[in-house]
Amino acid sequence: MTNKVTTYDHVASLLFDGMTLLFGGFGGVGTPPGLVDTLIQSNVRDVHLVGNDAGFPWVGMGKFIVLGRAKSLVASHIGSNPVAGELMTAGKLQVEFCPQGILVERIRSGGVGLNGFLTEIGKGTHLQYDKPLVTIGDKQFLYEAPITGDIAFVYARKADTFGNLVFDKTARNTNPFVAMAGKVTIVEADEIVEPGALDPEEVVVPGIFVTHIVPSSGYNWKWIWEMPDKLSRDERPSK
Amino acid sequence: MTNKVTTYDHVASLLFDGMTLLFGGFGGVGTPPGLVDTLIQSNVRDVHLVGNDAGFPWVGMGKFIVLGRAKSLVASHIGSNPVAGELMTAGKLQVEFCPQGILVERIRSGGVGLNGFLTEIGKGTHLQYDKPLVTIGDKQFLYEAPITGDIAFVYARKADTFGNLVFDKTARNTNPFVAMAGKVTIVEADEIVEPGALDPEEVVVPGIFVTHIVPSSGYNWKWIWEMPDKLSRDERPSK
Amino acid sequence: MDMGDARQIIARRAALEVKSGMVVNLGIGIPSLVPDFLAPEVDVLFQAENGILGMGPTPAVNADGNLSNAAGYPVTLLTGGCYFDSATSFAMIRRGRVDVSILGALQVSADGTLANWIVPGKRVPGVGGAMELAFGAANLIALMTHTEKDGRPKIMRTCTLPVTAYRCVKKIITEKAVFAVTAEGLRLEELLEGTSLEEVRQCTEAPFTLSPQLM
Amino acid sequence: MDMGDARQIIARRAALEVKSGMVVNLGIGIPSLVPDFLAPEVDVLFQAENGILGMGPTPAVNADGNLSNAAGYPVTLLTGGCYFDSATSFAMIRRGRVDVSILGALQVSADGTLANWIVPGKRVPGVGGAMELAFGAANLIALMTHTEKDGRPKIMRTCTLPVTAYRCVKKIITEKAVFAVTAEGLRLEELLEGTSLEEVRQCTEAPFTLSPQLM
Repeated sequence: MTNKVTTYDHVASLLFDGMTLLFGGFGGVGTPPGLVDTLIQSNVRDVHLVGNDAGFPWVGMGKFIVLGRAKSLVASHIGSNPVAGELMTAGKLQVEFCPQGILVERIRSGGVGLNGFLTEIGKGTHLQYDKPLVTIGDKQFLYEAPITGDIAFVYARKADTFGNLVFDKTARNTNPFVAMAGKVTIVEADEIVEPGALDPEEVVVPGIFVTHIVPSSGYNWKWIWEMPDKLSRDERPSK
Repeated sequence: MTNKVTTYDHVASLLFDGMTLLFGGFGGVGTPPGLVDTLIQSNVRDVHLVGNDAGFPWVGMGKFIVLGRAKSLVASHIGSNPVAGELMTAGKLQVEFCPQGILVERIRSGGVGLNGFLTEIGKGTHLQYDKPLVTIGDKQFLYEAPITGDIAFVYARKADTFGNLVFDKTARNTNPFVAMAGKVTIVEADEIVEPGALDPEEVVVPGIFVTHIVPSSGYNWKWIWEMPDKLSRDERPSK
Repeated sequence: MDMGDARQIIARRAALEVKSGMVVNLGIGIPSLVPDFLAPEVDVLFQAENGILGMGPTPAVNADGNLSNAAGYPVTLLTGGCYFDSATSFAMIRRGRVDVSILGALQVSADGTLANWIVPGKRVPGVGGAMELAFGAANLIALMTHTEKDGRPKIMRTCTLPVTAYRCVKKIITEKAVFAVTAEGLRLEELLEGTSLEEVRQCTEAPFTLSPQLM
Repeated sequence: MDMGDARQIIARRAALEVKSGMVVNLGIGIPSLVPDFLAPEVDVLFQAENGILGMGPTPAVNADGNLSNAAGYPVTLLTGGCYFDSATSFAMIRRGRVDVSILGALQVSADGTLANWIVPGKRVPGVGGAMELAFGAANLIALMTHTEKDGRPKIMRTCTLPVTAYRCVKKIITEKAVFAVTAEGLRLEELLEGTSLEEVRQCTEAPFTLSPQLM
């Protein structure tokens, strides 16, 4: 089996201006910290981001967003990252809001090789945008397009060297679908083990979807509860 | 947490003529044997079945299909159950063929509460049937409708009494999605344990989707490899 | 009454809606205070849309960075609970497996239409999972203070803020009153904490009928 | 040559298409014989659409009723392999993560259109996963005897049997010949086991050009 373990330097060489980057994580939980730092250090710009949210200014993908090098963001909320809101208002970051469960299904639809799906959720609201309306029988639905990425950033608890993945608690969130939806899928894992070391029943993402694996040093930010005075309630992640 | 363990007698009381019944399994592997027998003994008829295949005449849902009490079947193949083919030819069983991976996604779409999806697979073939064509941009796709069932039959390796489920090897197949797509979901489990006995990371189907649980006595049929002279190659499950 | 008192009153009343055996999703803000007011014998399962069923309280020590609620704060897992991905989480929600969803609101209209995701030009939180929760929950309860700080009503004929979901709220709980949303419009069910009917009439834009026991 | 010999010849030739590092899905019938002809140093991962990546050979003893290949026969799992549900299985297939899919065929036409799921009025096996495999596999190889038992051709100008998928086959391997499917139509790449070009011309309905090394 192919050994897919590589270095952060090699990962940096895969990133490019204008790329679409999918990232796992929910309020920073489950966003791969070492990969975010690699992106920050890469000088890559005009990135099209797709992920659950904008993190916090100092947590998750938020650390990159505040630098102003993301061109667009598809997310379900940005309330926990006021800088993202400022960039949006200043016309420097194009934000498309998508209902949280619809967004993960759009990433999944791309990841499993389907061509989008229909739903009633969001119909008639501002979040309909210019999404096509499709009539089936006597009902009208919104068409939600699939999403894939040039690069996908994934955080896993454990990976074997082929890329079979298991996750940790609520750090799983969107990661399994982000992993499937990348043309190139890069996994940062807390622990890298030999093939056979994972129980074949417990594997959540089969390694066939994974392109590269790097070892994690753990998350390198302070969570909001570690800095209680820093944020008002309104700046915390919202839904 | 609600204890959902019940008896086969109670399960029998939930079945009704004309019901839509979803069942897990792939060539009989992962089809709940005790629930199939309960269905057989129930005298319920005109059942609308949805599952991967018609099993074998003596294996899986095949044991019920050969009795002629199913009105229709949505499946990806019936080649391993010649009786199903005879019933179809005689006009006694209405069969809709659906590509295997599309069928499981239709069940999933119903199970996750979406309204169907678009795909190119099957376009222009006999399996297009009268499925709506939807144009998005400059491409045309088939619309695949979601599937839900009045009753869903699921086989699990282990269930806790709340219905958190884990599966066994290739007996997993369509079961996780069948479990989500039933209005009433009935699980036959090899082993029933107390809440807390399953690793919360290894749970594949959260118990919230499960209505009833019964203990299994194991599969009660002979597999094809145990009766090698009985079948020609053409009668084996095909894809 | 200051804002803090109002929030406590609303949360305490909302807690009465939560019964043993229910699966409950709580939004951030006032809804997150509801567990503080649950009677100890009430045995509910809390679902969080980031991937937990059976969420327990904040850990006393040793918060785990990989175990949080949907607001990003550390929580615990109760015995029998489990973790899952975001797609499964919203499958539960859209399929109506969550019995009660208690969400904070900015405005609710007479037909139960909810606005709770954006105040254009002021706050851009984003919609998160609110649209699915509004769509899927068997019972959706909206919590909010009865009026804006300046006294403008939040229970409206028609929402003036961008809508989260149409005709989804079943009950509105404020520090002054409880309304049921019926096919015929709002019905005042209770007056809270000594509020008078006249007071409620003055600060409620939407028309409402009275429950028999208030007549 | 009897049918059994022909099947062995086809499988042996097909085995040469399988290289180390590939992920391979094998259909039932002739494709299932391919592993018998793989050189021991060829290190491939077999995917089976019922939910295995890293499928190993038939167990010598103690077949497990819950561990089978897509045809329902007992198999084993190699070190590093894993199990998954049917949706994930077909996600791999549709997303092109399966490098080579080797399927049995009833007919293939000049543009690579495949018919392999039904002979109306005679056999109703059903399509199984063949449509997805035909759609998604980076490389689709069709195996079949060159003609029907009565000599009628199976490599056609246009398929007369119901189609599985259009323009999907990249290579056709029979007991007589190997064809590549190109944008310009079929190209004969090899003659097998002493078959003459004339013989292939006679039993092939579709037109074909010759690879340079056959000219």
